[in-house]
Amino acid sequence: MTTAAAPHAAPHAGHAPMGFWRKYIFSTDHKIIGIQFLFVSLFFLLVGGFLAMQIRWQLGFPGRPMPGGGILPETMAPGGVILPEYYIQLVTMHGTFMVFFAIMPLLVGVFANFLIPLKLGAHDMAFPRINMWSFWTAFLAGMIMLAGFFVPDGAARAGWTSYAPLSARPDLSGASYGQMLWCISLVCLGLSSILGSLNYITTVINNRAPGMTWFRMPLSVWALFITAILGLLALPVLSGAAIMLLFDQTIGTHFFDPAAGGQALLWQHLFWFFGHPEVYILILPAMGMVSDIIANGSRKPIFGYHSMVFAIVGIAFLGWMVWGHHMFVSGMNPTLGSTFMVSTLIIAVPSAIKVFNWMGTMWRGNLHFHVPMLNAVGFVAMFVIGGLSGIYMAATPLDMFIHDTYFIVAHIHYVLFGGSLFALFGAITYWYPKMFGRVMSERWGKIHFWLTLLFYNCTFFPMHIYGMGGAMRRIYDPTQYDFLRPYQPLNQFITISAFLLFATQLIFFVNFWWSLFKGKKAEQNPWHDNGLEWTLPSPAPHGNWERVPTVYRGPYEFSSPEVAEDYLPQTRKLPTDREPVLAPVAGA
Amino acid sequence: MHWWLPLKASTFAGPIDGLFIAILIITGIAFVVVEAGLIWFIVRYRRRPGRKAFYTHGNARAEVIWTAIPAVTMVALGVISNHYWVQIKGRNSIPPNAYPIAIHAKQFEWQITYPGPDGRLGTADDFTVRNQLHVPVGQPVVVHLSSEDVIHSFYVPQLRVRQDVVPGMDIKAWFQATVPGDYELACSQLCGMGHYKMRARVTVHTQADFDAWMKQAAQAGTGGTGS
Amino acid sequence: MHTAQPHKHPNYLLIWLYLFLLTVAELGLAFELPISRNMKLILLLFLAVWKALLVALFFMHLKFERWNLRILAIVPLPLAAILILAVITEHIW
Amino acid sequence: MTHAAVAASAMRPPFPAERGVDVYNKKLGMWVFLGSEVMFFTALIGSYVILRFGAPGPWALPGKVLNIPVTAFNTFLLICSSVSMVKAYAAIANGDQKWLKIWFGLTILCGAGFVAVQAYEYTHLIHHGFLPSGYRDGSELAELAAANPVMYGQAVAGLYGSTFFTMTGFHGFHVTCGVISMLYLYVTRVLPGKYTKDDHAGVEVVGLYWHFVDLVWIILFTIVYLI
Repeated sequence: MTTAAAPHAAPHAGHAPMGFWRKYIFSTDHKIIGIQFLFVSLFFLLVGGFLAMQIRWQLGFPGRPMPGGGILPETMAPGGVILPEYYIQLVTMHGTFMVFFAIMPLLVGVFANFLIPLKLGAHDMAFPRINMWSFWTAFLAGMIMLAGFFVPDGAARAGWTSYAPLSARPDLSGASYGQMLWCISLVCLGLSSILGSLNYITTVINNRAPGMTWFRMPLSVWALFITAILGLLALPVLSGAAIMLLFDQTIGTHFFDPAAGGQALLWQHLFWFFGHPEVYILILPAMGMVSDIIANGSRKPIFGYHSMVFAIVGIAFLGWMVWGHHMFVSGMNPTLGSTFMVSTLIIAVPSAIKVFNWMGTMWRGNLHFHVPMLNAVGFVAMFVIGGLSGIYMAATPLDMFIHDTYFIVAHIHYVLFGGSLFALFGAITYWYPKMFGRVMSERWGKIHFWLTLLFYNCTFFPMHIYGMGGAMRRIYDPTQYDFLRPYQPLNQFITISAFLLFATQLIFFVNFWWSLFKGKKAEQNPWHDNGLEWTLPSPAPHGNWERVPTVYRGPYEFSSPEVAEDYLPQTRKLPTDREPVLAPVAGA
Repeated sequence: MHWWLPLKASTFAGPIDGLFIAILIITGIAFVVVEAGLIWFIVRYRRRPGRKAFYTHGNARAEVIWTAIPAVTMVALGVISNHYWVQIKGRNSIPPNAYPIAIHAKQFEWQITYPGPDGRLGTADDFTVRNQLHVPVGQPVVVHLSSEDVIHSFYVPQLRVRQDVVPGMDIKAWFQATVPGDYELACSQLCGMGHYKMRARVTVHTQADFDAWMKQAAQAGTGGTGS
Repeated sequence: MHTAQPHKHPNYLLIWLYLFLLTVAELGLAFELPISRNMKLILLLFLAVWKALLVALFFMHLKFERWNLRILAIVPLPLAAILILAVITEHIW
Repeated sequence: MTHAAVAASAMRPPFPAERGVDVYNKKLGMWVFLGSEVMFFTALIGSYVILRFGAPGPWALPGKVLNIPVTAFNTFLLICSSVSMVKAYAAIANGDQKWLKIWFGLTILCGAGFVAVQAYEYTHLIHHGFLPSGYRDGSELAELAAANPVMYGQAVAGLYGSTFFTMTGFHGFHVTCGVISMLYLYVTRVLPGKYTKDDHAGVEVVGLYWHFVDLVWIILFTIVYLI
């Protein structure tokens, strides 16, 4: 039997045809919700990028009118010249949008929704309606955040970390409504993430297809599952902290007000107790999806599957004990600093395991450089730089020098742009056929990748040097300082690279939209992959499978000597395979 | 511009720059190994028709090796770093003979209070200067940091010293300058829209110059800065 | 569609009585007593944890669930402990 | 079976892949949700513990500001509602419709009673001058506190108000949500007799939430009112 015991696709398994609104807007289908997240978070990615361009203009050419900046109101940029108060809003909102409304929903909202049921052989999420609410709450949160630019005094001005008491006192920050909207928006986002996470966790635990045991799950699902646990437990802390901050701003509580006995450092502890798990929320799913793509592109089983899983779990677990490394110079107890330094350094170990195992996967492979694979290898190459530069900050004495400098800015962008975004470009291209039934342009994908790699490094690598020179973050006009003035040519170089980088991203957006309507029609399994989702037609139908597939092996059986082709789908039954033993069901 | 760390002007520069270079070497090796390996694999194992990849699920020995090496390196790095950390910020790190200066940060200026000729803070001959930090060379200085409103951060790159100034907390930081000269004190924690211009001039004097300045400034009462 | 694990229901009214008596004991402790403040604190926390455990084990049936659901239920507790203990060390160094 | 029920049963694989936690989706989902609730209350209660531990002055003595007898009665109500909830669950597990209606109804009544008493408590406190920002100037409490600053914790009144209203307020909000959802279930499912011996997931799941809210109150009552 050479063809798989292919489960039949269900065009409308048990579902009556639905109207446009129920099908595409208030949909409970996990794939549509994933796609909704995709469109919305790509929009916010563009917004965040747009804000970054304005920041870069000001840093490269301080005090010069921004081209096209004349359309901004007088309170932000009179005559196109950015004002200091607008600059802080830009910095704050760029970070907030990118972290909370672009990268996080792109990784978790899009791919946890889209991949978990498809890769596990479930018809849908455990709670489809809660899933829908999760999207709409996130959408609402994004709109509230965006509204910040349109209220009197403008958007929040205390940085994306909103350190109290600056954020708690409108009289000191100058932002009244903007800062409140920031808090309200993040409470909404927290709610959305919790609703999403409980869905993902329940689905992974309860709704796997027969034979899909824990250690047959693809690494992407493992990573998304662990990420969901992090999100579930971390976001409520942020919500709680944001509520306290909101109360400080509105009803006169004194949580973070030292004058009345409150503690300024309490906000930092709460924020980073959430914030560090958040950092792993922003990278673990990328690591998982990159693992899938690299195994596919190398046509080889993933190297050390089990240690990859344990590395994910280890990173997530250690992630709760390192938050203090954001606070080494904050006046925190220095003994606590030592503890946090050790746990932070230890977390480099599981990250190293992952990098070496990806290389092990490529070793003696048969490497296909399709666009997702290029981006995945780009991810590994760039994540290494970001990971290694993290060691500089982990060493406490050195952190005293480079904390809050551009070295940190370089580090976070190497991890979040070089890491997460490269993985996302790969992942979007990879699963695009299953989402929309068409393939993104290969040629433009490659052009986008190489140009991005070039301009990205031109933009962010010099920031290490700038930071080593002692340049502080969030400085409106670096020429105020004598020791920074000689760096102005470097700043202009970074700015021009950043503009080119932004322009390059437009290639991706155009490719995305063009392929949506004009792209080549996709086959069922364009990448010759083993996962369950590739047993469905492209695009995958509502309800996924008519009959749930049976799984016989792990997801990475590429180039298996048992078959002639270089891939072996999880659902294909070989004569040696036994039917999975099924456990009795609880409450079917 | 320069492509390297700023001038080493305090006793902290030795250990901190040393750590920097040590980590640069460690991460440099890791970086070269990984990137060269990636490029080598990309070229060597690129797709060829009719070839099948080597079928393996892993190698326990290789994985133990590349788990153990980073683990040992990181623990060693942690031990070394902690040694210097305790000297720089540890509970008992401030030298007992350190010269005290009180710095009060507010949006957007540094109010720097000198102990006056008697060398003790909190006495009648103290005087306060805006945005002018004068310290003697070769003498440990302890700054008592306090904030009026929000969190600021005391940062002098050439002295390799940084400490957040947190309202409601009384934080001390110390340093010992080694090279006389003019430097800049920057606020490195976002403190509002004037954050970018919250700077002060740092002058490291020789002991004789410092004494002369102190005498003259104490007489003027406001430091005679003209600022 | 629902099949609960068949288990004998404990005597819920007895647990209610326990909770009631423990609350009365707590109230008694809140008044002036010839014991130190720290002793009082420890006793009150002990009673509170006892009551919370009664609710979790019997009313929420944790006592009758499989071990893996129990693990799921206690995962957040060490994290909560880490946060509070670490931040409290700020004030005792 | 309705069309929706057919669709719903088709949504679930016939068998889980392996023995998981052995609970059905809704119950597992509620437990997972409660995990996030633990972390939410950790943020609030943790902040209270930390702020009180590091407070610059003594906290108000128990019973000076807050009315303990009223809250004790409230605690009693909530414990009663918890036992009636679990009795309702035990009743329907035996297929007993009549006692389900009685116990479930009692739970809602006790829950609503709790909210009512808390509303009374809040208005009373605010009337006497206890606000989230501390003791209102010129109020009865402010005068008492001025006379007895230690007993009334005058120095930290702001923290007292902040933490008290935030913690109990969010607990009250959870109780209110619970009462509303129970009322909804009561009208749409309990009264029409839709729960059966074999299908009463809703009662169990809302019960878990309700007991959790009770559990949080047990902790809050002790640490806010009695310590």
